[in-house]
Amino acid sequence: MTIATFTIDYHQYLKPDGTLSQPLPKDLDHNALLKLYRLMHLLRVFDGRAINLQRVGKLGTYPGNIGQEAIGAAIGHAMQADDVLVPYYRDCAAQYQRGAPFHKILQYWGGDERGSDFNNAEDFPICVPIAAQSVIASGVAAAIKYRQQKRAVVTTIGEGGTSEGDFYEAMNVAGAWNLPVVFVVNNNQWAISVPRSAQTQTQTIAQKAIATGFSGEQVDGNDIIALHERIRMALDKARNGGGPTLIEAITYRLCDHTTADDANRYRSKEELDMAWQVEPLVRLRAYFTAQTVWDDSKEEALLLECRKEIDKEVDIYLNIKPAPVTDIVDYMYAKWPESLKDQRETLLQFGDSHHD
Amino acid sequence: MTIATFTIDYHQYLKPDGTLSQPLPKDLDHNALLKLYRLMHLLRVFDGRAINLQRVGKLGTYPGNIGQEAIGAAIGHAMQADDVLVPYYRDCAAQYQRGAPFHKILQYWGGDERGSDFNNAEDFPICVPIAAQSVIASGVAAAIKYRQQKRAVVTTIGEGGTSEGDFYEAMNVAGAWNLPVVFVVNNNQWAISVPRSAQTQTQTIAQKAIATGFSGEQVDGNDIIALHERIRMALDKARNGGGPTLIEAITYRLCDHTTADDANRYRSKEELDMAWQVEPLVRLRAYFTAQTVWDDSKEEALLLECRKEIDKEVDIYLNIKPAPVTDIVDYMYAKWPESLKDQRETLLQFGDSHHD
Amino acid sequence: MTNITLLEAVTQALAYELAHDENVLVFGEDVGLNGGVFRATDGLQKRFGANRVMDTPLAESMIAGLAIGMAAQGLKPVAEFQFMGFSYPALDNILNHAARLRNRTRGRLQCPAVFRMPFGGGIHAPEHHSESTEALYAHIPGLQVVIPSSPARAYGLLLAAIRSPDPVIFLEPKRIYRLVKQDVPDNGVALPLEKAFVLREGSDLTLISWGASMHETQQAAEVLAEEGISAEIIDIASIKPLDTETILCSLNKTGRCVIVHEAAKSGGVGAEIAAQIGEKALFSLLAPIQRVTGYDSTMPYFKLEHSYIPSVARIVHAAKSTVGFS
Amino acid sequence: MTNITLLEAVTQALAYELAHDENVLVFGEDVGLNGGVFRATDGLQKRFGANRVMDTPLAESMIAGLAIGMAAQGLKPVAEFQFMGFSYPALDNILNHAARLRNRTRGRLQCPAVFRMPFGGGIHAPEHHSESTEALYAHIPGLQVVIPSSPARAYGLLLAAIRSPDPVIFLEPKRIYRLVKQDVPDNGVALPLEKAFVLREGSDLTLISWGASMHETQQAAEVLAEEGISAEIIDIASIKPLDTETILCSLNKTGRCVIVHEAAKSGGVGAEIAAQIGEKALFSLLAPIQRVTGYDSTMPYFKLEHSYIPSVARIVHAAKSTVGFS
Ligand SMILES: Cc1ncc(C[n+]2csc(CCOP(=O)(O)OP(=O)(O)O)c2C)c(N)n1
Ligand SMILES: Cc1ncc(C[n+]2csc(CCOP(=O)(O)OP(=O)(O)O)c2C)c(N)n1
Ligand SMILES: [Mg+2]
Ligand SMILES: [Mg+2]
Repeated sequence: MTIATFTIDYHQYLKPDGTLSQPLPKDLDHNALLKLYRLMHLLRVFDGRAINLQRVGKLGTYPGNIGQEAIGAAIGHAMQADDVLVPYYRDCAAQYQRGAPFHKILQYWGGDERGSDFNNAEDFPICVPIAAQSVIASGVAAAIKYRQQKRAVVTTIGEGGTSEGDFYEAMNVAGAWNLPVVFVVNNNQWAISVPRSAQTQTQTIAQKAIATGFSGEQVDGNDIIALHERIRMALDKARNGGGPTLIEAITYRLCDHTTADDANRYRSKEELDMAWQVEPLVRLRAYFTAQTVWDDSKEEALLLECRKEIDKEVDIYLNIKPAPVTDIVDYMYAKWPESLKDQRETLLQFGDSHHD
Repeated sequence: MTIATFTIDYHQYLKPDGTLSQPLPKDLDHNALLKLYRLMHLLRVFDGRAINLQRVGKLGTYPGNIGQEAIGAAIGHAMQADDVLVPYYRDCAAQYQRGAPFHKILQYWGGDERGSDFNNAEDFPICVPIAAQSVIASGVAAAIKYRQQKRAVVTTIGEGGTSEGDFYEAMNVAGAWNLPVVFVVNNNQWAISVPRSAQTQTQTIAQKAIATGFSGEQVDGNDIIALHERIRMALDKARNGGGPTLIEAITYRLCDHTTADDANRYRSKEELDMAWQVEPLVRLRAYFTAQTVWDDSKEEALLLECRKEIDKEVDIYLNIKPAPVTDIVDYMYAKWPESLKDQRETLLQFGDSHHD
Repeated sequence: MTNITLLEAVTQALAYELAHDENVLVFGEDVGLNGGVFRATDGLQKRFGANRVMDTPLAESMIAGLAIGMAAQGLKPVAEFQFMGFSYPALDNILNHAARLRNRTRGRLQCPAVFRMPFGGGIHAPEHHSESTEALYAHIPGLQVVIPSSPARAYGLLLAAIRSPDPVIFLEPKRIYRLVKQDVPDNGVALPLEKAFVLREGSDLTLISWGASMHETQQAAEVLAEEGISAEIIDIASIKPLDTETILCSLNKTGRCVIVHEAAKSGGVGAEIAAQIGEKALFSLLAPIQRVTGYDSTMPYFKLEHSYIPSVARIVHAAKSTVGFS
Repeated sequence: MTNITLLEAVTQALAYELAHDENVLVFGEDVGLNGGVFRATDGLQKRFGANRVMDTPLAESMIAGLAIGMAAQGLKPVAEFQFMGFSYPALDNILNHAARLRNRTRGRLQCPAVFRMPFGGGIHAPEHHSESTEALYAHIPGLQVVIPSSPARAYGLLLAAIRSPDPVIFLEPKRIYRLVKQDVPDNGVALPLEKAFVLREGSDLTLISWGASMHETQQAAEVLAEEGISAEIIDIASIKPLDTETILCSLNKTGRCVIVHEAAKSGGVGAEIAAQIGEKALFSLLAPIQRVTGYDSTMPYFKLEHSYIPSVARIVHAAKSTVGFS
């Protein structure tokens, strides 16, 4: 006897060839779309620079966003200022829109904690240990619910990360407590070298929400329009007491996992080439071109502008003064413990001599 | 656009009034059913004794099985000797059938590790930390699969335990690797004082399998016939390369959580009374009575026999010689480290004086 | 008059803070209607409502994550783990996030959370209900680890823990939850978190302990006193950070020391205390420091647990051989 | 000739055991085709098949659980955690199950599993990629914790770990993964797990360390030698259980000791070593034991990590003041 039935839907507005599969949603006009287009370009230029900076020894390991620009761009645009972002490590576009300038993002990946001290009082910094951000996001949402505020939380994760228990625990409490949180999965098909198919037997990642009692859906993760619309709706729902949503954004990581990775070891050129056909920027440009709001000269001007902006940010980054060694201890507690003050002295005595 | 659909089924053979809702499955004849009936009685008698032993200070905290006897009974009966049981702490009937005599079970709850050294080379002992047994069970199943053996694993958990990340991680790898393991959830409606409804927002526990890509189903957990049939089928499937199954057995804990608990603090008498109407023993007895294979005198004789058997087990338990204090260290490693031999000497010198 | 047990002092402190600060939330498994398995939160849900004292789903990593997220929002979450042995699934979130949030963001975000858990053996509990692994938490920079051993200290230290701007692991010695009663006025006065307490002054040797073992340590001091040996007793109370000054002060006076703890010996907090004394007061030492501890074995099931937990006899024996050493 | 790095020695040992014992399985995140993020399992999947060298889903608690379940079935799982900082979700399964299976069942079930993980800082890695929390594992009864500091010891100790009937935490000092090459014959000969290694004999003081810090410790000994100070060097290698005898033997000779480790000072393994020396060789000590360690703060991001990791200068300074102490 069948006692329960569940379905998973898929959402798309903009097809890979740049034509619409359904009419534009009302809240995204061409101006907004152009803004998002610019943002995605900016991020792609930034990524290129970051990867180069790493190659010349001026940045640490860096995880690129190439191919996944639409997700962060949509999140950042759809969120309201007083919402809270609890990101994973591939969310530059969202972080940028919410107050983390690119030089801070570089500073973070440049091995300097001050990079996470950016101009947003409540957003979380990048979370490196996978899936912990999910449960923390539910905690932020619980605080918002306790205070009866009309705000929501967005937290992101990779499709590999959805195999972690924390992801499930976070969704379970979000469902049980009807928390205002949106879980966005960046399904970029790979967790370093492990393909999506080896990660889980499920047909979709979206259906993982069925295990926690709320709705999950798939969205074309290279379609900024669909992403924005579905995230905006999920946020509205969350802010209005409708509880959590899981959004699986289907995309592809066009770069290596990080600058320390060599994706050629584990994935084929064919697969990569195919993915380049459906990536988010080309698609939106095709749409603009068809709408005759865009042309090559506009594109060139935009790229120039982006490069200029990123140059400026890189410049700021490269000129940041080193932190004093005592920063190593001075932020551990509101007040460094009395009994450990000799450690601070040793640090002062020896710390600086080992700068490299 | 809907891209995936999932359903959850419910299985029952024996209705609460003892009538059949569908014909008996072929592999359970009356003899087998009588055996299972006896087993459930035996367990209920055992539970009563164990709870009394605790009250008079001759046993530690004990978690009763009252109301849930059918689940363990069905598991034990459906498993083959070379399958592996990785149980939680409310599985006496299964453990008993697989070589753990009741005096060993008492010894375990009597605070003596030797209780887990029972006559089964591969079954796991009771797992107290909730949900760890699930991932371990997947490990056992992975070993079986690696060796290409035709065996399967059964692991159990409470419905509260399904909120733990380990439960999800275990199911996820079982699905991804198509492991021969059956996850049985004892949904007894309560996790100590927390009701099922507060544990998760899902309509069923069975649907949690949808998140891990294999089938889950609900079974009437007070119906030994349905339980046995569905577990047997799941085991067959697992042994034959069909992969994992999640079975949610819907039952009710008729006793306190443990002897340290007072369920009156958090649940109503009405709810408890209702649950007594649908419990597994009364139901099977009604069926037997209707089939005229059973009567009061047979019932009395059975009870007497059960009491005798349990008396004997209790007797063995109460006469077990204390373990030497050196047992505290002697099983920690295959060989106690040389550098810690002075600790063993201290233990010998001081250990015995503190027996209480 | 509030003549209360250590357990009741915990409840009293929670109630005080719930009443005086609406940012305080209490949650965990069974802490609501049931009042916790030890009744530490008894009556709190009824008094303060189910939005301030709430049962969670059964998932410890999630409990820690909730606390961290709430704390970052400026709330003061007080999360309970039912037993220390069940706190391990939360270690990742506590070590990697609670302990680091301030440092990671250079103070932009903070984690004023308290993680309460009953710990230690001796109550005839099942497996995993008797751990003393305080050393795991004490090794982690960014955490504070606090252990009361009397009703008054439970009250004052828990208030301080809740008010602390940084995360506190608050370990409750369940063996002495109901051992003694003490008059603990409900005045909201906190105790300092970084201080050890000298419970008894003495001149021949220093006995150092914390938690439930304070009980046997104090009994041992009585036995020693009868034999003319004057023991100074220190309750460490804050095992992270350690109040080294109070310890050294005593050692410089007595020159002899026995450290008592229930945890396994190797890598226990006793090692750190002994190492610090050796570092800073080596030549005050008139005898080797002895550690009377649990063995380097898993805490046994309850039939043998009292052979594991440091006994008065073991402490007295160690104290005498320390005093007799020359 | 097999002139190989520490990293290659790990691969060589894995390959040897995979080839000689079909019960050995290697698994973890990205250990298959990719050969692990450090290439420790490079080529193994190709050589031994995807049923013996397998990528797992991304879940550390599950990785530990798989290992425990397999080990109980008599397999010899070698599980990799990508970085030590990501092993924490597995702590529950390792502490509560791997470490206890034998004791819990009185030997009926065993857990011959190895948990490998790269640890330590100094490679300019992102946050959480540079932890040295070996003390967490070393405190837990039932575990063995082994740390090689040379290619030969990596090979011999890893073979021993895989063959051990009990669980081993095998920590690989990633900073020296590729630092030196050594001739390591692939002869399948294991080293003992419970032994410390005296790397250099000396008479003035004993330098004790393990893992990557052995490198700076050995450099410091060179500097000291130039100044006429003769340092004995011990590589602890097995931090659980500790080879106390080798340590005491050296201390009775030198009377002076500096312990070096990268982990935070409080509650680090150095404390246990210092405490044991204080217990058993107090009056051989001519100077306080000094610990040159990481600070009681989170390992900083890489811009400052070299100010955190014990440097040659710090070790030399401590050694000189120890030797000069009177
Ligand atoms: C708990 C934890 N385990 C392992 C890692 C190492 N690691 C970093 S990224 C990564 C793969 C993540 O894949 P996915 O979640 O799909 O996100 P993506 O990087 O593809 O965006 C792994 C295993 C980690 N950071 N945290
Ligand atoms: C990891 C962990 N957390 C908490 C506990 C304490 N505890 C023991 S039983 C229990 C409730 C379990 O409920 P459920 O899973 O529904 O099983 P039931 O006891 O109802 O059969 C709790 C919270 C534990 N044993 N392990
Ligand atoms: Mg991915
Ligand atoms: Mg239950």
